[in-house]
Amino acid sequence: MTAAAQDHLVEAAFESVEDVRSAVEAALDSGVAASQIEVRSPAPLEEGELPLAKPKSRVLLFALSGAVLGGLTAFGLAAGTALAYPLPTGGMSIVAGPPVGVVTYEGTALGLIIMTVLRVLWEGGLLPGRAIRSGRGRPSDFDRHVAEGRLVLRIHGLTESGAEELRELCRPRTVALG
Amino acid sequence: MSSGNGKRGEPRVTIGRRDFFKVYAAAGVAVLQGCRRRDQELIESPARRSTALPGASVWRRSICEQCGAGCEIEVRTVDRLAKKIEGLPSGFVNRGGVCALGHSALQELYHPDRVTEPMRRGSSGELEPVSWEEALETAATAIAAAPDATTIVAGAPSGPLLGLWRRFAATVGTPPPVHWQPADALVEREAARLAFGESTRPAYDLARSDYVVSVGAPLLDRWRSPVHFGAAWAELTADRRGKLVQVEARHSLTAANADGWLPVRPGSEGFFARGLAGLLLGSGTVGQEGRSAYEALYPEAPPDLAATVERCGIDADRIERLAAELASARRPLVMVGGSALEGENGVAAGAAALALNLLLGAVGRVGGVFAGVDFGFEERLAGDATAALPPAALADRLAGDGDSGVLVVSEADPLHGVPGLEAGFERAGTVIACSAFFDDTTLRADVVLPVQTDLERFQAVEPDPVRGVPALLIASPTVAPRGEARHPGDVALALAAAAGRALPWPGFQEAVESALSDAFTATRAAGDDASDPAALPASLIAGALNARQFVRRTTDAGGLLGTEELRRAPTRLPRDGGNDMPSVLPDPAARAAPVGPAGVESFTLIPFESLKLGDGRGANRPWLQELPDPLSTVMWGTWAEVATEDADRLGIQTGDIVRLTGTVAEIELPAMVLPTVRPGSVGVPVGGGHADYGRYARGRGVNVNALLDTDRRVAGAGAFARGDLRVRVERLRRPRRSERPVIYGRGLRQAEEIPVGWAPHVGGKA
Amino acid sequence: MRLGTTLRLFVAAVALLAGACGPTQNLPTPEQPIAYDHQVHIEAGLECVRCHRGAEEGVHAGMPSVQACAGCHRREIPDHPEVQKVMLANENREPILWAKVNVIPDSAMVHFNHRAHARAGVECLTCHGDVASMTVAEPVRNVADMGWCVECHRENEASDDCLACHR
Amino acid sequence: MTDRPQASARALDGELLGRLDRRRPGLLVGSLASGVLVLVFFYCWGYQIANGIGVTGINRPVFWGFYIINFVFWIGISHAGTLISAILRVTKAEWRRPVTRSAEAITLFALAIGGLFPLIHLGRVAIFYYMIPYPNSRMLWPNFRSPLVWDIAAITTYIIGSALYLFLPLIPDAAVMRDRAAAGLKKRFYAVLALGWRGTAQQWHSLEWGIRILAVAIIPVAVSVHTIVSWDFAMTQTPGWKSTIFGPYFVVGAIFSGIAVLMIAMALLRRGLALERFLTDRVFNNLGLLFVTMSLVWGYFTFAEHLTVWYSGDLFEKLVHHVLLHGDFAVPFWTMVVVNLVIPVAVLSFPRGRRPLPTALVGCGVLVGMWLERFLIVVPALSTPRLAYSIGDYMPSWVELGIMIGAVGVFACLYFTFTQLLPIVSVWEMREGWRHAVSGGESGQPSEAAPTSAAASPAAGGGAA
Amino acid sequence: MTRWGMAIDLDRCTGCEACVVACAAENNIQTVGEEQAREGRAMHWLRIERYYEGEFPDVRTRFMPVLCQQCGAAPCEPVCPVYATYHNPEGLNAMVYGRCIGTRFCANNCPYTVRVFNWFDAEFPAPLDSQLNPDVSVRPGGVMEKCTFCVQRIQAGKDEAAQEDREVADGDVKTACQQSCPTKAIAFGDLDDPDSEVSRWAESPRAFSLLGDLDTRPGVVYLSGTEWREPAE
Repeated sequence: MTAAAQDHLVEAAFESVEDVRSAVEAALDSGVAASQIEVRSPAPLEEGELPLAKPKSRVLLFALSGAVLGGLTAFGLAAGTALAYPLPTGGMSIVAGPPVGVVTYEGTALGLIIMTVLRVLWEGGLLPGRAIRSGRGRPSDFDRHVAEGRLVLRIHGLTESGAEELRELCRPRTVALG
Repeated sequence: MSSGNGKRGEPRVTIGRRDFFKVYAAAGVAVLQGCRRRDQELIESPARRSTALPGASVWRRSICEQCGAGCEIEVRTVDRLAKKIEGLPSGFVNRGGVCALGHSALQELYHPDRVTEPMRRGSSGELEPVSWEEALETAATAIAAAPDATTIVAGAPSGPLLGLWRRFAATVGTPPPVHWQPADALVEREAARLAFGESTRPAYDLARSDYVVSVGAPLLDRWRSPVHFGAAWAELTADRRGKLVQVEARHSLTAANADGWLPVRPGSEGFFARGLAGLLLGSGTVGQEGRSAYEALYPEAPPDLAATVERCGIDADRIERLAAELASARRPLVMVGGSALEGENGVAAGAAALALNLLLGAVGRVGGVFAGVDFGFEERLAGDATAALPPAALADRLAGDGDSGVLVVSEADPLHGVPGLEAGFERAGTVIACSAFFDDTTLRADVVLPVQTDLERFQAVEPDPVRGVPALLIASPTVAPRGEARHPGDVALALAAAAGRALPWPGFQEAVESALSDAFTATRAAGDDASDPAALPASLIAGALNARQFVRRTTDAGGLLGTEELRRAPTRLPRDGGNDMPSVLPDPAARAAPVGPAGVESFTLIPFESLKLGDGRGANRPWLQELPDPLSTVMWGTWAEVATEDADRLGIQTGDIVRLTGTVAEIELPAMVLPTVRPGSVGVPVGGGHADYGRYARGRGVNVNALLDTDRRVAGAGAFARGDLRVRVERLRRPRRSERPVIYGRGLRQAEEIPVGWAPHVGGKA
Repeated sequence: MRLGTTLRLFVAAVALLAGACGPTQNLPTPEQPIAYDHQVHIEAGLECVRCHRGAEEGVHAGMPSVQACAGCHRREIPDHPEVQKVMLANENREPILWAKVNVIPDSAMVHFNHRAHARAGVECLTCHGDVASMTVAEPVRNVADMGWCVECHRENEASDDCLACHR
Repeated sequence: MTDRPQASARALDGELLGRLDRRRPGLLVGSLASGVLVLVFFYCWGYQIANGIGVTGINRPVFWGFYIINFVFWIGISHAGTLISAILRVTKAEWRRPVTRSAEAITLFALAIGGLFPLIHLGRVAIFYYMIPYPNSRMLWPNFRSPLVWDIAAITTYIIGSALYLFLPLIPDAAVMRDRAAAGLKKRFYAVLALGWRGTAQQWHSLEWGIRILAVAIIPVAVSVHTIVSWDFAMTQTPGWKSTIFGPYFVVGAIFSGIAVLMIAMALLRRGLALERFLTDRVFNNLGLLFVTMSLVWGYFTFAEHLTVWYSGDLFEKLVHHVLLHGDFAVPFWTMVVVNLVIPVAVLSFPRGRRPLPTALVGCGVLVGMWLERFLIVVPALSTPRLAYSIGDYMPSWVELGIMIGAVGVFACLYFTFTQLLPIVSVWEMREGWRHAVSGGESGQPSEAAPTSAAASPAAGGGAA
Repeated sequence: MTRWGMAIDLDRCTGCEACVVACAAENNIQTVGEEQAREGRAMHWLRIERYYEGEFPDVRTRFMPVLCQQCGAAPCEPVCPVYATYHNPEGLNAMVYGRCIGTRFCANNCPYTVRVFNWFDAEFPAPLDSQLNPDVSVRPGGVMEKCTFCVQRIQAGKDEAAQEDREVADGDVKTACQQSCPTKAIAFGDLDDPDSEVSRWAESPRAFSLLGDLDTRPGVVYLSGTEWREPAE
């Protein structure tokens, strides 16, 4: 039962970032942890617009490793395979430098692009199976507000009373509450 | 995991690298192609045993009968099918070479539209297949009913087969056969008779000459033997030793290769020869013997230089240079042939040109001109039958025989060669064609008797005496005949038998063997007496015990080959009874230049035989149709060669459809504007415009022979005159897409502008 | 689903596909017009090259002529119903069309030369299997598998130039 | 923090969503009409596969014809998008916001069609996979020395990159569509595309990183693609082709034709979807400036290319040059110069010329001109071989024309369908722009991304620019 | 090592085109028909180019047989994406039909324009197909082809020599064009063998390479006593 008591959720939609900010500040003041707060926005928010920690991203790292991986694969294809199974070419070079360079170049770019996208999807919980595990990305009726251009504040893991208290805090500026 | 690798004895525990890839690959291919059913392929157990291994090449000797040159060939056969023709390196005439037409005999043999069964025109008017017996019966009945009104047209070159047809005519009681042969061959013989006293096509020792003037002789084109003359020309000009100068109105392939080309006005070749003689006589370098021999034949003074320039349309200095070079040459030689002989005045022109050899002392000399000798197997088979008639006799026969006439046409297509004869054929009662194809004549036939082509038949050929050395070439069939086709000689014999006048031999081969046997007997009997015309040179029968052995040995050896010692100068027989040699030859310079109709600009038509289609025989072979003409580069059609100058004036561009209007007909064909054409002339190749002749020839191009007037003859030769024909040229229109000439080499540029890089050979090492 | 499981399933699927259409298996044994028994003939003392005359000397091994078959069978079991078919074909001078067992399709544009392989000491059974112990000749491996050809050529230092076979 | 921009942004937001929601029967008709052309395309291709590549008009020596011309043309068109949108993103040009989606879609579709042409061109398309490096039982690999294999590498990279570059920014908009759609098939479709996008801070953060990296990465890829396409020609020894200038020349030409098609597409969108308030005159003005710049750069390259050939006096090169400037190809050549250089400079140099209709019309001309440019690269060089005996000519067959026109239909069909299904103007990027305008407070910015009502009237917008 | 090469004496060539037909007969080259030929799709592996020199009446015609030059540094080879054309150890520009996917890149890159393409499947209406050379594949539509130096004859020559346990001698292998040439204007053999006929011809002061400036190092050597491109006056 106690676990269930800790499971209440407050959702509120706001028209402007300022409204969200004041709601978030109020929630933090009331002792809600930053990790309990989730803001869904129709467009990216600037850094520091909300008093919440900046999310971390390793997309760049993965992009670069993807580039290395892709480059090596392409090099292997262009040079390695031909060397592994040489065809008779009557003394003509079977692997020439510039072509290998071209293919490696494209492979590098391809690896980089694919790894970037995969990492973006991974971090955003957008890969199949990821969303459920991350817990944050559940669908909500309030998503409609995001679609219409409003911001949605979601505070998780509240007791019933805590939730009611937060609803009161949000109510003045909110467009919808739940 | 792979199996079947036990031979290396490795334990196959892991998946090998290649196997792994293979699994991958198989999956990929499977996805892309789906699981394909393996189409079942068949392999044959042949019905009969063969000595050759399956799939092995067997080379069989044969003789090319595409023209009369008599090239010896080797035919590559695999599993009893002919695959390739190559020149026999030891070939009597060709020394390993073959020409384009010769190669294409394979496509004649395996032509999809060949006639392979006898046919007879049924009640519906269509040709229907019948048995040989029925076909022969029908044909023989018609012949037997009116032997006098029967005309035989034999297309075979001179030799045993023609002799057999003559014998046939004599036995069955018809008039002698009309020998359907090129006009210039006939005229050449007559000219040789006048100039040299022997009615054979002269032999020219081109290779050992050092200066050759060819008056119209298209020796490198389709003429007597392009292979022999090509090789001889190469020898003549090797290391710039000798020179060839071509005196011809058209820029033929020979003119293109000649060191000098004198584009004389068409029809003025004889005049030119006389004019040249005048310069030579005046030069003082001519020997007395030659001078008197020549002046005996031409007592009139030759035309002077100005007249020659005027009549022939050649600059004076070029003629003078030619005369000077000819006079200073060690072994000069003058040849004549082709378009020079095809005008009404051809015989006189030919004789005038040949007579130059007398003047230059070239007759019977190394590098000169020799008699065209043979072993006389035509006569041996003909027995005492009358000589064959010239082609023009056919027109007279057709005019005379009326409705009841019977025509037997063997391996000839007179209706293609002279379409003007069509009305005569229409009137004829029965037309019997011995042919392998539905050519223009066979289309009109009431009875069609399918004949074998070169490679299917027993061959006995007396080659064109280009070398001046006699020969009889014999070869056995190379492949089994297609369908029910028979040897034309066998057909003649069967026809005679069916008409109740059987000849003494069951087949052509036996006829030839019997002639050989008789020749052996006659030679034995003659002993050392070389004058007996029935005897062969004694050396040829040396070592043979009896006639039977001689025949066997000869057929096994591939015939009788003469040697260089048998080469001789023509012998001018004394003028007495039986020899109608005129003492003075007709002077071509005495005749006025032909004029066209007044008021309209007219061109001289120059019909010529291209290397590919010849007289039209090659038109049914896709290889030849798709062979670009070496000069105009046109494929698959007929074209009219128009001079740049004339084209500019008439507003003609290459490809434009032009109309050529002659006295009896008109033709429409695309023009090729070429910088090599003599203004005022228009050249058109013969050989196109077949009504049928198989899918590759049907309706392809136009037949320039349609313009021939059958009343125009070469005086004194019995040939239809093809040269000196005046036509009107009109531009009709830009061609429709389907009318455009098929031009292979579209770049018509000057060699100097051509970016053919000249660079030292870099050794070609990789 | 665990990654390992996925991989295993994938490999299994690939193997299945490869098995269905792969180069080494499932080669159909074609139906022949006459139930010729290789084993019986070999046991009777015939050599391969007696009938397939070109196998060692020629480009193609080839098939014996109907005349040749009939020549022997005039004495040997002429009344056997299958032999009767041969005798009939011989009388009618007709060829017999067999189904090819080891096929390199025309589309491969390969010109296989038996005698070159015989010269190099390649055994018949390397490609054809032990036909002597077969009743009906059946393919033992896909002779049109180029990788197999190339592997053997390389191992035996034969030419691995494409033009050695393709032309 | 004034209320006005805030309220104005809300209003614009609503208006944009309204525009996207509205049913456009015209689009449906367009899809269907172009669908007919799609059928033409596949019929012609099928006919060619069934009968052989000989149904085309190509011959010896003109072995390459319309298919390769169209290949280069469409690959050029594809530079509309990814490259332009990437450059604008990297340079943070605010006016890019309404343009990028459309540009990226054009890229993907043009690329898909362009990539098909080499396959259509093949003599034996059934075994096209011999060009792909995969382990096989033949133990053979493709020849990596061939520029065609580089093409495959480059185009594969570019098409995957472009697809992802279109897709990544589309995810939030797919979520918008999903959340606004009523439950049903439509919602499920958008849900699949949105992948569970909720707009959380982490998602936005990762997405921004991703887009930033892709934008940077796609630029060298796009440059390399058209460079490599140019190397299909420049790496040969054919006179008229072997030119060091071809790489940059092709890239410039590609961007040029890309902008042309973008201008046309945007003008059509603006009218068709009544997006005047979003695709403002300012956008057209800016693109128009870029357009005329590219025209001049293209003209410079063309001049440089032909001047060097003329001056070199190389015999073979001069033959090709001659047929181009004075010979059989003079008419298309000078037409190309007029529509690619003279007209764009004459029209786009003036502010009045940089309005939607004139820019679109100029764009149409440039498309023709750039197609002609590819034609003039491929055909004259081939029809003028070194050994002049083999001089040839070329006339396309109905199959080639059918496939060429059909390809336009395939493109239109894809584009119309895309426009019908998904926001052709990036909603979240517009919102981001408005937010910037609100928070930035600069006078210039709001009027650009969020025009006042006056800006909706073309005359006023043009005057302001 | 063998380096197959050919020498053509232009001074002996009359342009009679016997070689062209010999080549078609040997190599199963399809005839494409009038319509296709009009489109410029005739398939000759060997052609006799004709050029003019001068103006009438001093006009001269010159012939040059042009076939695949079997270049030592062939422009056609590197551009093929699938190795359908490659350099063979014996110096041939090999063409593997089965591998060809028909990009026609090689043909574009051939400075001699000697490659021809099968625009459609070949048609040999029976019984014309009886003539087909069993040693040469009939190429399907969509495939490039060109002169092979009669590689089937080269292989047969090697097979024959090996069967007789000897080396291939000069003259063992004759190409079809060489064989039929009436004037014997063509020599064929091993350029690496200094005593071979072709090597001796190639040493001639008259020898040159076609478009030699390109440094394609052709295996075909031309001999001519007259220069082709005369210096501008």
